[in-house]
Amino acid sequence: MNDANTTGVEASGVPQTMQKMSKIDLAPIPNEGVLLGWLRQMLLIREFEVRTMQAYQNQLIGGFCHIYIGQEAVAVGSIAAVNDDDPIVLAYRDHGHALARGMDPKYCMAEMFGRIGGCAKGKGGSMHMFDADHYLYGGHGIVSAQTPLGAGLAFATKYEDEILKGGKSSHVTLCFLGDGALNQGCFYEAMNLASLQDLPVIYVLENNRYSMGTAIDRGTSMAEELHVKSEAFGIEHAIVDGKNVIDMYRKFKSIADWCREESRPFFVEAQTYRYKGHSMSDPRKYRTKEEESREEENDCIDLLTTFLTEEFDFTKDALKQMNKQVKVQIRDSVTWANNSPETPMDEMYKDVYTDTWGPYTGTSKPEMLEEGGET
Amino acid sequence: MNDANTTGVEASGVPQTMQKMSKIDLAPIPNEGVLLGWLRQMLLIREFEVRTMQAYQNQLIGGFCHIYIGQEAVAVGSIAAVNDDDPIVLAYRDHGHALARGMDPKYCMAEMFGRIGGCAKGKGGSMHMFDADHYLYGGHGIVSAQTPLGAGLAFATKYEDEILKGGKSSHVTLCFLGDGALNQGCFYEAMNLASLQDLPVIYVLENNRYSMGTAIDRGTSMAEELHVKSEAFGIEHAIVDGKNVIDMYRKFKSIADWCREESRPFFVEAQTYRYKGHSMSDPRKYRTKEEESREEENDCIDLLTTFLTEEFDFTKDALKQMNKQVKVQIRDSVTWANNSPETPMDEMYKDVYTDTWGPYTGTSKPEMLEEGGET
Amino acid sequence: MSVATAQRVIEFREALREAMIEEMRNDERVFLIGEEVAQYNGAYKVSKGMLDEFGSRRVIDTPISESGFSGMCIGSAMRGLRPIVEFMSWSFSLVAADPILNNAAKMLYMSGGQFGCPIVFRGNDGAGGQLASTHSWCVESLYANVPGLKMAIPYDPYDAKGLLKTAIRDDNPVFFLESERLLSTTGHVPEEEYTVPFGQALIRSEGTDCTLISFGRPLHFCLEASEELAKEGIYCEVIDGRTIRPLDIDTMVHSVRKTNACVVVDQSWSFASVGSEIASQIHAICFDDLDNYVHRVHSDDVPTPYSHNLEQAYLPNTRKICEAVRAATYNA
Amino acid sequence: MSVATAQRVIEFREALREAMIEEMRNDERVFLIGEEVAQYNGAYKVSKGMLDEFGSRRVIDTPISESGFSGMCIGSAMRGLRPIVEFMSWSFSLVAADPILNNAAKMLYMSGGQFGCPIVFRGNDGAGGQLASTHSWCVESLYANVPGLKMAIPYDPYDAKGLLKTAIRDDNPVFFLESERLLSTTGHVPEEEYTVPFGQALIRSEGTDCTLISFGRPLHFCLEASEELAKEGIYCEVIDGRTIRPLDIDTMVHSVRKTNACVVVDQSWSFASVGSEIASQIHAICFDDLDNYVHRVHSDDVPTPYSHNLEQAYLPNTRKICEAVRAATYNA
Ligand SMILES: Cc1ncc(C[n+]2csc(CCOP(=O)(O)OP(=O)(O)O)c2C)c(N)n1
Ligand SMILES: Cc1ncc(C[n+]2csc(CCOP(=O)(O)OP(=O)(O)O)c2C)c(N)n1
Ligand SMILES: [Mg+2]
Ligand SMILES: [Mg+2]
Repeated sequence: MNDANTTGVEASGVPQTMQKMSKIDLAPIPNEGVLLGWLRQMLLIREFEVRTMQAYQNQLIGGFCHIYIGQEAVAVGSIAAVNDDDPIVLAYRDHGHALARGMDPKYCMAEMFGRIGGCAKGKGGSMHMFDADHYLYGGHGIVSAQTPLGAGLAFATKYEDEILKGGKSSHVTLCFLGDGALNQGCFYEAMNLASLQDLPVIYVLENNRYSMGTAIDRGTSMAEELHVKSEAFGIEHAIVDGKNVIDMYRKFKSIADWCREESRPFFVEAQTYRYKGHSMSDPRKYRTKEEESREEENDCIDLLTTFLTEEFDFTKDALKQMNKQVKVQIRDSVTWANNSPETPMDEMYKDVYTDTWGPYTGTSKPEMLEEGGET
Repeated sequence: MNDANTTGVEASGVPQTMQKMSKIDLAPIPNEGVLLGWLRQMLLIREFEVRTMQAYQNQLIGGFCHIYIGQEAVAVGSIAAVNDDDPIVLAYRDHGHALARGMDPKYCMAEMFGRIGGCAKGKGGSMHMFDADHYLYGGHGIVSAQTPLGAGLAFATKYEDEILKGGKSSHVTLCFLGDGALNQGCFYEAMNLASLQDLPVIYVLENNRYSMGTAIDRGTSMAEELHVKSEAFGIEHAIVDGKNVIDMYRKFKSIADWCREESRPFFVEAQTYRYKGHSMSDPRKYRTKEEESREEENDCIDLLTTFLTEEFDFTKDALKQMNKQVKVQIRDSVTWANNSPETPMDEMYKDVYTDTWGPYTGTSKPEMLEEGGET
Repeated sequence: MSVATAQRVIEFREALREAMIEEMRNDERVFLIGEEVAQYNGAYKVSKGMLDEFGSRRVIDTPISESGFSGMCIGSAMRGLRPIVEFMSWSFSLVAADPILNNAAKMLYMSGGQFGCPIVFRGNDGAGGQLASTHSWCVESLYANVPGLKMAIPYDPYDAKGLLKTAIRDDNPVFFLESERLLSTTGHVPEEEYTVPFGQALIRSEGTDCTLISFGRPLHFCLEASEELAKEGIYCEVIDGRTIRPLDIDTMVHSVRKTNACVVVDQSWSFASVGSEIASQIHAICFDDLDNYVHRVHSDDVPTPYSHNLEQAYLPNTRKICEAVRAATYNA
Repeated sequence: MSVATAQRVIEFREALREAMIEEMRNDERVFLIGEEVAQYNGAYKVSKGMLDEFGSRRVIDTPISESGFSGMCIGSAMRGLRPIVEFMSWSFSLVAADPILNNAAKMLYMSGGQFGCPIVFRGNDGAGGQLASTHSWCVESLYANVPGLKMAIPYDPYDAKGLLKTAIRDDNPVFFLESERLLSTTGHVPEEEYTVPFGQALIRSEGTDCTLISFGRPLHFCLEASEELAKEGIYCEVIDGRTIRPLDIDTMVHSVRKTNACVVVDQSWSFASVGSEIASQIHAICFDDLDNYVHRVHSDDVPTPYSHNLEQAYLPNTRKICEAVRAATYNA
């Protein structure tokens, strides 16, 4: 029995002042092969999104659809900095992260086409990309709903490693959120929990400066000093250039390593910009064309291309070649998605429960899990 | 029509860095009469709570019942610092504030007795003290639910003064909350809104260091530096000694004046202690008897009595006399409450809607509003 | 009234906007607040142009903080302001369930009649086009359980305007549920001032064989089904309930006494729903009038699927309604 | 099994505790989390002593952040942990409505079957003693509308233990509703391992004249009413539904076919409730068996009042149930 004198004994031992990372050492720049891989990923995401927009215009895709173009370096650079089996959880602008995490684009496209070949068998759509094989715990449509889930994934890995396996916590979770999600209360609850419980979760704020038509300073107090949001919970903060995939990676890598090692949360603000509208039907009247072109001139793909050209013997031709491959891959994905049958009617009653009662008829696995990434 | 070039024009103009009050000037110490009034209020609250506990033991009061003993100076000192028509909204530990605001104790007691003479006609009970005549917008039972309401009351006074009357915002709202309420997300949403909209609301954190059995550092990160919670929204912060009613008042007065003048929110941490259990059935095993006696030695009523004795010719006898009066008043309140009839059955169907449909039969005013404080 | 005026046809979203504009002109205490309602003109353009007329103090953009701004507006309503709170979608109201159900709906009662809550919560309810499970909530059955609130669901532009004006003038909290699928539909809306009272159902088409009761968007399918069934010689009386709280059970009962058959079409899930409530009440009151039990058509009892064909099959549709009516009138 | 063992009588709260302890011993993935569950031994002492046995990593105190810790636990359940989340009261679950309804209940579906949510949300449901409007929620009718979740309401210690063990082993989210008023009641609970399956109603007392259906605490009044009515020669068959999702309508129908009369007693508000659902289903299935319509007893359609006499009159009680049964059997 716990008695009067044990007060505080069970407290997690969280410091009452902030637990600081001494300094963010930049991880070394990876070799050319890795960088080329990132370039390819960014090109892939961009091409994927271009074709997504086309398919949407052609009414092959329904619902809300949020395009990631402009922000590719954030997903690619941060996901490259963690291990393949570190959990990831996302908001609804989630295609880029799914591809960066390794989901075959055909499953992502088929999901948006509402086909049985989709990563969620056509039940989730654009905002809800899930991939168990790749430790991707979903896009989530309710703004900020993923932030407590992110704490929970970190809670789980820590629990698995420490309690179930009796070892040391060895994972770190990435939880992405938009600047608009900063204004939902559950994010603050999640940060408090993550801090109290020493959860290894990195909140990756993709600050593209707008939530729908709302410029960040119109919806978020202290918009130019967002570190205060995490300091309120004793959580460390860093700003990274979300246009520069190398910068993203180098800082992110040492942050991720620190979080894994210390089993502590982190708040990383990646400064970026979305080139397209919020979703497919947004006329973007809330910002100027000048602002848009200024941002597009400082493009993540161009930046990496320039770096590769300057530092290695990467040529225009090589880029062309890569672009061509990517286009083929995405075209094939679209074709594959298009050939995937519509989600059959009996799927309606599957996956409501894992077992069967009432009208439900059990569950079936998404195609991608069965096939494991083969075409 | 709003066009691309007006971006940001409608933003509230909230600074992106914190808007600071230059320095908290201490308001002058009021005269003896005022101080004696405060002492009387604190004695009244304490005696009221003692009789409340008795009545609860005697099963004259039901439900949850939260005793304010120990914290009296917070309600008395802060409420004294604002105008009588400045709105106030509370959590569920609300008897003390209701009395400090001027509610006749008989209506408060009758409410807990579940009688028609109660301030809410016996429908609300201990946790829900409302008094329209005294601009008291309720005790609220859901932890932190009152914090957005507090922003709303400030929004309303500002709107009334500026839009409806075309003048200058002239009120300030007091919104009280416990340290446990710091962990509910809606408080952060409310602070963000208050900051963005320049709302004159003071969040009065009654930091009694426990939420039920949870010591603050077990449930709240950065428990020793709570200013970070409000800094996260660009809101000014101050710490006041919640045991010392004079200190409470002097700081509070200049803070309230600043908020009223600048139409800005504020976050005041009043450091205090609740002497009794969380509610009537709490064995208080989570803290030591030593801690309790240490805190009780530094009592708000003693402090003021000492001050009055030292600075003025306040005598033991005068105190005795005052205590006697207070006891009589509270005893009379209890008698009055006891004589008030049980809430009649037809009240069940009143106040569900302001109008009548279905089984409802309209509304009737609480007795106290009709009588205006007369016995 | 000139013929031209009498014939004025406008969109559903314009009707909503007119209601708000007129009430805001009439009463300075009324204001509109929500995500993207001002500069962006509303996610669904319902509030288009309102910022220009009323300025940013009365047409107010908020951060994505439904719980915070709902609570804030409830606080302001306690002092007598009359907020219109737009939820971009009622699907996003779940994060605000506590303030809207615990505060708005119960403030008057808890305060012993001292503080009411004259507030309108409005926005898109129900499935849009393939918005999938988190974004397709039909909240009527979820929230109608709670006393202290009123609930209205308009079907055409005329009612959209008339009911919304009534809602804004009401001294109680009103949950006003609009289908995004109806926003672009058009209908006759007179230029003259009018309101539509709460608690009065409307017979949208008369019939003798089966009473068909619904609210909001599924009425479209009910009317379609009614035409199809007429070809088979089954004549439906289609009743638009218009408000769920208060519910005009009298009009429904009156019709069932005539038709001796009843089908309720409710877009929300079936279990513990508005549909089950109406069925239960009709059974109770018309126990001796019914030739068959009250049949119900709902969305299927599964989370809303994304894929187009599943979503269409999931929702109440003309086929399902026809089948239900045939079954309900089978013994007759 | 010795007689002593067979006769072991324990409190309802102990039965709940035993279920948790046994399952936590069996499966290290199971943990208990909530406000005051660890050091304080639970606001209602359900988890008394569990911190000592399992330590602070598996019996976890949380801040007052229902939305945050519910969401956190749902995230952990997606990876296969099996959280038991205690809501000090279901009244406080409204602030967590979004995670529990949008995430827990729909995760499996939205992810196309990839991520389930083996989680139990449990705690006190319904009026305690004079807790007034914000603290007296009966959430069954509010939440039972939503597919993807299961819901259980135990009435006695035996079921409390057996159903909770089933809930913890279930791979789906279970909403487990306990009445604070029942926690100190006692009953026979064998020491041997057992579980009570979901979806199987229990006939608590046999009868021939009227089927009386309820869940949880109001069953007490049903049994009381049943005894009183027996003196008048009206014999009730009292059915304890035990789980609401899944609902064992078969057992109910079977009984109604015998008694030809039915009363549903549901502590939640009447409109769009579990009571209206059951009434509607019974009417549909037993249309030709019923001698009278299905009568319903609920809490009154008003926010929960504080005052003792109003609260007692507000809740379903023996008097109201007797009246309903007399009315339902009047024509027979
Ligand atoms: C709780 C909730 N409220 C509102 C919405 C509608 N909505 C979807 S996205 C969005 C803007 C979010 O912006 P941000 O977080 O910055 O992400 P970004 O779109 O820039 O990636 C809004 C308001 C929602 N999905 N959930
Ligand atoms: C949302 C919610 N969760 C839980 C509770 C139960 N509860 C009532 S008071 C309380 C502790 C609050 O502590 P604090 O805010 O410090 O106020 P104090 O009691 O110290 O005045 C808790 C957990 C509640 N009323 N509402
Ligand atoms: Mg953004
Ligand atoms: Mg406290």
